[in-house]
Amino acid sequence: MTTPTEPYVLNIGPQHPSTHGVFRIRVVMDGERIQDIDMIVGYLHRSMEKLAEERTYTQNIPFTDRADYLAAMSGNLGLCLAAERLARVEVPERASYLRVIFAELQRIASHAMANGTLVSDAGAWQTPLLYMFREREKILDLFEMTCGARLTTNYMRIGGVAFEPPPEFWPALLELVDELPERISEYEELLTQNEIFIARTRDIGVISPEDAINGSLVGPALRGSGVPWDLRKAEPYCIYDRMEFDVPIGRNGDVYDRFMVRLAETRESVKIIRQAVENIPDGSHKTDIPLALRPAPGEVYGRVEGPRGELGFYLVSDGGPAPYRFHIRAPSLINLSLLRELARGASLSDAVVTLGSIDIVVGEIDR
Amino acid sequence: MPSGPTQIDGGRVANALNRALPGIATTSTEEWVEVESSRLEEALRWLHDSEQFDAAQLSNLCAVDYHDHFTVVYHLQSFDLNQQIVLKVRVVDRDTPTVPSSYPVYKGALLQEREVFDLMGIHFEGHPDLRRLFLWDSFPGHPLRKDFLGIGEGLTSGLQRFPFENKEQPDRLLNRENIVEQGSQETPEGWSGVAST
Amino acid sequence: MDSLGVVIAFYVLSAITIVSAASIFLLRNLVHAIVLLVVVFLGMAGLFLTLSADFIAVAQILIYAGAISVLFVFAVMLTPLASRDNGNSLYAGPGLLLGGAIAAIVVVTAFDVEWNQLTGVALEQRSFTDTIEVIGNQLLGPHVLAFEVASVLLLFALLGAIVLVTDPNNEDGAAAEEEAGKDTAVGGSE
Amino acid sequence: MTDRHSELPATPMARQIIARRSLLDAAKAAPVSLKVAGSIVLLGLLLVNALIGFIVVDGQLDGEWYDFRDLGYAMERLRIELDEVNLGPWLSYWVTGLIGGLGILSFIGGFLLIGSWIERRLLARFQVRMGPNRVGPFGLLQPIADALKLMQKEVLIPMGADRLLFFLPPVLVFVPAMLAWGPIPWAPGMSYLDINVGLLFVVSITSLSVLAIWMAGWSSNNHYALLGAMRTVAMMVSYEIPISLSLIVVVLITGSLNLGEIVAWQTDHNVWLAVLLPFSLFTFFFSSTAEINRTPNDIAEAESEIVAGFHTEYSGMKAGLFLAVELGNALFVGALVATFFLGGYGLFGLEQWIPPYVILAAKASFGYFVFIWLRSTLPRFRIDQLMTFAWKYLIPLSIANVLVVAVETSIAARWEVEAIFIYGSFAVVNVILTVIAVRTWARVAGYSSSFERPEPPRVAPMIGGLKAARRIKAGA
Repeated sequence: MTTPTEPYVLNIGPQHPSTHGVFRIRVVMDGERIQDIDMIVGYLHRSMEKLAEERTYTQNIPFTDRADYLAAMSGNLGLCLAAERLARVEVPERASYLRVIFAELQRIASHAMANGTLVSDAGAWQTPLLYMFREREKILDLFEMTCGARLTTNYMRIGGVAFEPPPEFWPALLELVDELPERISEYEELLTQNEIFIARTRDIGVISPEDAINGSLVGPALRGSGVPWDLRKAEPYCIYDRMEFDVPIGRNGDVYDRFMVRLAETRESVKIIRQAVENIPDGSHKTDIPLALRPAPGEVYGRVEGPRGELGFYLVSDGGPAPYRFHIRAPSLINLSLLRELARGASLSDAVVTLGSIDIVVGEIDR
Repeated sequence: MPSGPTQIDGGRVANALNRALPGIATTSTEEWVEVESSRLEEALRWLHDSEQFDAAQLSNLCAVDYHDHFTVVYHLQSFDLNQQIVLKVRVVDRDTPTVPSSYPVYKGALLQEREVFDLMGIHFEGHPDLRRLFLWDSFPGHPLRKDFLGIGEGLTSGLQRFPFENKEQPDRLLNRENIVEQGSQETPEGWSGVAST
Repeated sequence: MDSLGVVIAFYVLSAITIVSAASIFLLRNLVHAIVLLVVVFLGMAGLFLTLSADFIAVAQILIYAGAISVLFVFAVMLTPLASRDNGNSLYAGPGLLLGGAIAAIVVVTAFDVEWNQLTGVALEQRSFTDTIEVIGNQLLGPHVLAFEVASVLLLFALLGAIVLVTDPNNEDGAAAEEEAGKDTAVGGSE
Repeated sequence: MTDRHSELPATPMARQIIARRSLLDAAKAAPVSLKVAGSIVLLGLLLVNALIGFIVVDGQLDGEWYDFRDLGYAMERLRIELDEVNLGPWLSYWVTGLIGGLGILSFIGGFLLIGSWIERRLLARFQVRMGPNRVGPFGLLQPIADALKLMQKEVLIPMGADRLLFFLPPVLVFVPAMLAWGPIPWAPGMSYLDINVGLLFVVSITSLSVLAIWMAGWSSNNHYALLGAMRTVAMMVSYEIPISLSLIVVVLITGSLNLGEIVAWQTDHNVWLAVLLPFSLFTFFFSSTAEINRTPNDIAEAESEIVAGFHTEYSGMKAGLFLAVELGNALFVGALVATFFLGGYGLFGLEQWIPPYVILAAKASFGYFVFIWLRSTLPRFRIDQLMTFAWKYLIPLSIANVLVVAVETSIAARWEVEAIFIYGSFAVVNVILTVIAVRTWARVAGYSSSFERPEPPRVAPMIGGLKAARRIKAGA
């Protein structure tokens, strides 16, 4: 005998603690089980791709800050690399090192945020989040020292980086690099052995490697499913080919694996930063480029491994100072392709945790 | 030479495609290959299944408006072979441009096709849930089209000339030492505001 | 029943109980009816208190106001919204008959029992201090058989409820239950 | 903050953090005259305390109306005095009842004010931040500012809400929370409601709040609220069973339902029931977290899932009442744990020196502290995990626990040895049995060790796609 129950619609968002921004999901629920979901995005749409068509390549760099506002440096790097490839601009070696240092710092900060909010979604009342914020604050302090901004850094330029870091930057960075492995071990101790956390994340939101690849997942979501794919290894940009680091991959493709992959990646990032700081050469931090860069007509798809995965920039030039077409391949948006299939049949609590493990940034979804 | 380090020659892809599915690839350069729009799904499925190309993931899907036609660009990624294929489809019809959906082959096209439909107005036939993604349903027009809002006869969006450029010396370098001299640049008042084609 | 306070309490509680009980079947909103039902239970508990039956009063609150009402809550919440209406009068006739019969029994009993032996001094002696002991001794002494029979009955009711909600033909239900078991907090058999 | 950073505060925020002073710094920076005056006051207090201690030990206070260790004597005296006025028994009844009620209410009210500050400060400490420190000294006036803000806020009633049922719950949830404090014994003669069915009274009164919460959730006309309310109802009904079963064990051992006698039993035998009944303590505490919606069982108001649960739609002081009740309930559970398992007001003879109600308040506050600790540490269970835990684990084990303790009680009643040997052996046996039973039952009910130690992520030896993934998986 089954009791007939009425499905009802639950409107999660646009303002909701666990949607991480103005992201709305309309959920059809049967009791605690989700029958169907419908994502409604666009509350933060700023038509960046259209606006970018009327701005020069350098003027477009701030858009990348605001797209993925938790990983501004990676966005900057992606656009600069794509534009440099399009305009055939050579970058000084020191600038490449600085770019890698800042991109990896940004990855640590972003992963700290992602993991913290994931544990917060699982119900730990903000303690892990705030612990991870502690390190993120220090990284943002380093950004502030260097370029004056904490969140929307606008630091990288086509042909290099905007500023040479101040002298006090290097000791502070070394100190942070020294203490970070300890901190990461602390989180591992705090969370990875926690019975409740494991019960909430193990075997929840499982994505098979086949689905992950076919569903266009990238980044930690893809690696959590066990696919060993990292653009830093596969298509090394900047100076990643000279760095020694590992690519951690998950075992089951569940929420726990995605969490652990992120945690392990921060460790690798620390390694990369340490190597970069040791080997950074002297020299100029940028090359001179024309005020209005006019690349030859053509197109380019430049991509970097951002904290959320493959962050691509598809630029089409018609020979003018502004890109003819400027498209951001937003990993946050495309990683959501599988959300509907994951959420169907799951309970509300699981869906929330799964969404947290995919790690979306609404600024990047909507652009 | 293809612009991406792992991007493979479009001509190679075109040859292989034409051998397997005769007449499917219409144009190709060393960067990309263009296929016939009606047989897109066939081409994608063949690339997805072939051992030689193994296009496992649709990593990027976007569309470009070239005034007289649209081009839908597919960036296909093979992980095992570590190579990238750029596939293009040309759509000439401006009123109801229609392309077969790639969703049956790649689930990751779900939201990307919705985005292209929303912003560029290209219909994807066979998409299970083709609605606007970012904008509301009653939004007039498709903003990423070059003629959106109809700026004027012969005028389109885009930047022809950077307003602060020095007219006489367009290749002036930008760096810290090179401080902009007074009067050497065009003022915003002197800038017409809209570029003309 | 000597003190004025007790008399006032009796009348006030009786009024509350009767008015709420009457409102239950006059109200059309089932949710309001449940809330009033709880008021009835609490009023009854108060009436028991005026009779120095503290154990019964507390048990009344615990079982009826705390547990039985929750059962009704679940029943109402599982009712489809459209039929969540107290206006059904299909059972009005039989209900009235049954109610009348029960009322008659109560009235007859009330007049038949020698109430006097438990009032006044006798009631004073049976103070609050030993009610539980007396009840316990009675239940596990002379009335142990009835006590055990009642518990067996309850056990069978429990089993019956489980049998009723488990559908052997419904594979989905079994699978769902298995799945639920797999996702448990510290469970999760491999 | 390391030395280099403190020398070189690079950013405004770092400078601000360094500039914050602690309580110790304030004391160090005080002028010498203030320090001297403070020391004199402290010394005077010590002297007065020594004097009081002398009187106490001397036995001069025992049972007198001015015995400040047990305010019950004063009440008794007051009652006798009032009875002599010859205005009828109602006078003494009402006056003492009012005084006692006001006493309890003012204690809880005071705690509600200070408690939210304590909770926020402690949580902040757990979370490496400062906590409220702007309003008043050390932020002590923050709760008052909060209350003022809540009172000023508009009380919104959502469209389509059942107005009467929406209005009632904040009140109805407050009443049982206050009533339940009645039977708690604060000192041997100091219990507001010294009834024989005290334990049952507590259980039954606390079970009433279910309905208020359900009313709040249903009448809000909001799916979040309804979901939260139904979660609460299901959870509370489930967890009342383990609570009752764990308390039955207490009754079995002590032989009384009267809270005062339960405490007296522990004081007499010089043992805390926590030692004798570790499993009951755990069951009671864990189930109580479900009953009062605290972490890890706060699924009824899981803010990451259903915003605020049943009180999503409440605003202003109505929401404030819900929050206050939640806070007061945490303290109440602390008091109950203290009474049942931690020796109540007794502290191995120290209650002769320290007023027993202070001891009880300290123990209750300790329970409250543990709740805060849990809140800042643990994630949240899912509803089905929680229900499974109650029905599959806690209830069977609790029943077994009742059986074991019943056997032990009958042994204790028949075996004529020194009480210390009996209860000492019981303590040892119960601790061992608890550990064994919990482990065995966990295995029986399907607990697997993979949940204990999940493996860390692999390191990818190569880069690739599906084939590489399969190869890595097969190779490992």
